[in-house]
Amino acid sequence: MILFDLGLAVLVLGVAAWTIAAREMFSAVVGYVAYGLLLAIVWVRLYAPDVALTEAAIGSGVTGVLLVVASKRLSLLPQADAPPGRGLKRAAAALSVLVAGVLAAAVLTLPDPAPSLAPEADRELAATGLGNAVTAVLIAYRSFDTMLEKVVLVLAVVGVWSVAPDRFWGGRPAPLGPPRPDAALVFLARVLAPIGIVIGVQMFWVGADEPGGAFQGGAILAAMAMIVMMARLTEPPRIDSGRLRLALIAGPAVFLVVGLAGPLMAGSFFAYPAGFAKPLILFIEGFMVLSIAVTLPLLVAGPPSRKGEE
Amino acid sequence: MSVLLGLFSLVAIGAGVFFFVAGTLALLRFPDSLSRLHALTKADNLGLGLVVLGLLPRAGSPLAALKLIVLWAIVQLSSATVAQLIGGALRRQDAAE
Amino acid sequence: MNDVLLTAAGIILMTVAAGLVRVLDGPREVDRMMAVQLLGTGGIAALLLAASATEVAGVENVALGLALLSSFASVAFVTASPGTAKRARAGER
Amino acid sequence: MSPWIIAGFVGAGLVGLGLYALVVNAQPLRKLLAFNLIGSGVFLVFGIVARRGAVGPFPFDPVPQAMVITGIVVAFAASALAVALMLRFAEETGRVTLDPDVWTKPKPDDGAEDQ
Repeated sequence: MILFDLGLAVLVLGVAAWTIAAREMFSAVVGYVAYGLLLAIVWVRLYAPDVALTEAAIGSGVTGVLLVVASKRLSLLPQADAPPGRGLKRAAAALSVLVAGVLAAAVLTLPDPAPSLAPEADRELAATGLGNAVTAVLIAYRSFDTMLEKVVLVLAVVGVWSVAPDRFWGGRPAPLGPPRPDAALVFLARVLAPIGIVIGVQMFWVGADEPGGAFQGGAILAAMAMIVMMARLTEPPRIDSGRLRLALIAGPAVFLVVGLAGPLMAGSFFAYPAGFAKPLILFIEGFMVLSIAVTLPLLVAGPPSRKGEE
Repeated sequence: MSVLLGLFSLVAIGAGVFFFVAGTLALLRFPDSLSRLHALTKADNLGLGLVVLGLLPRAGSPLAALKLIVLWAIVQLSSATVAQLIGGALRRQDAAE
Repeated sequence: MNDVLLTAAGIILMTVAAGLVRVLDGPREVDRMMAVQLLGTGGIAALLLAASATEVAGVENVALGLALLSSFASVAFVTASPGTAKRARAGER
Repeated sequence: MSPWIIAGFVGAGLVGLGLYALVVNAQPLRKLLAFNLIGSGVFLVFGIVARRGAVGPFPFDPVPQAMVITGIVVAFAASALAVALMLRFAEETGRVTLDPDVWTKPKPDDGAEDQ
């Protein structure tokens, strides 16, 4: 067991070192994708399957697509990097060793017994009707936090869009795939997407009781939307589409409305009425899944880069 | 019966491990990209397939077993397609050179 | 039996990780991509074995998620290979 | 040595590696990778806090885990914004670097400009 963990630790650190030492940008990016996969296994070893699933779907899968595409586009331009000076390297190394050392010391001197909110989380779990404590924390105990995080996602989309040149405002992002995609890719998208949609919805649904939830299910749905776009079966939508914008804000908006109704229904902001918590939580999560599934592909597709008249 | 099933699991998983080892060795040792691709798909399909086969008797319920099979089928689908795509990309690159 | 499963998981993971030397070596970008593809499949196998051997609930779900997404980086690599990216950029202007 | 201590050291090491790369690399995409390494190192350290907080029925404390999940999603959103910015920057300038020396020197005629 301990050998497995040690081996995994060496692997993760080794791949991380490779991503920063690689000479070419592309191999650094490939190293980062491998790193994300390994990290998901580390999370499983830390008894965090929910985090592992998020890391596998977003940290490795969706981020991998984003980075591979970006590195491919950037590699078309001339690289003009002067190698860093020796002084800078030494100073940076000293700083890094210092920070890592302090962190490692902090890890060794964590308070014992460890502070924990697990008993509190467990005490009210029955009242929420959920079986997965992580979902309960996300949507019930710390719901305000999660709602704001959804707002951050919308802001990120606005930020990405605002990078567009004025003349393309309201148009479509660049296509994710080649003009004439390989027939095998089209086949993969046609077969994998329906299966993935079922699995994504299932992961959201079982997230109430088992590892899974709105983030993980939404990320898998988003990935399916991306593969369909990579196969050019559909195009990234025009960013001025009303339906698109509605889907983008549906998650945080529904969350906020339910939260604001809290004082009327249950006596406090973001409180759920007793006995009615679980259906309400699933209702909110449903819209969150929709928003996440729309947001992530838009973030990967980037700013609009063509008018896209139809 | 359970002893037999246990033995079956061991043999299948052992064979799966063998294919992963063989696939990795081939990835490291084979001389050119296309033959490495060929070896990789063996590890992808047979290695994982045999591991799944070995785990089937240990699955708690028929549904859990079905989940394992679906998982394997998904990997089959995507790894076979990716092999095809990578092969195509290799050929285009070679033609361009 | 559980120890055997975990050992098998460890062997598979370490083996496919050794394949990552191809990420270091290349020589072609395709070879790097293949090493990551192998790591993905090996990671799934290791997770399934570990899930069967330990009591962490829901690891099969993680493996299922990995199975759906493990090929994405490779697909992105093929669809964004230089020729197509150039054309896409040309289309932007 | 328990597994969580190893994971904690990995987290600390990742923060160190990422910090070094963030300072030394001038290329924006490399800086982004480095920044994500730091982020995941911090998440790991927080993850061992969750693991150590195993009390009662759970083998973990769900509160830090939930925060790490939101953290991963926000980190992705930030990465996507950074990628959009750097692609646009590269498109405008025809260069991919944040090295100040390159920008103060006269521009070499590298034929990358097409506007």
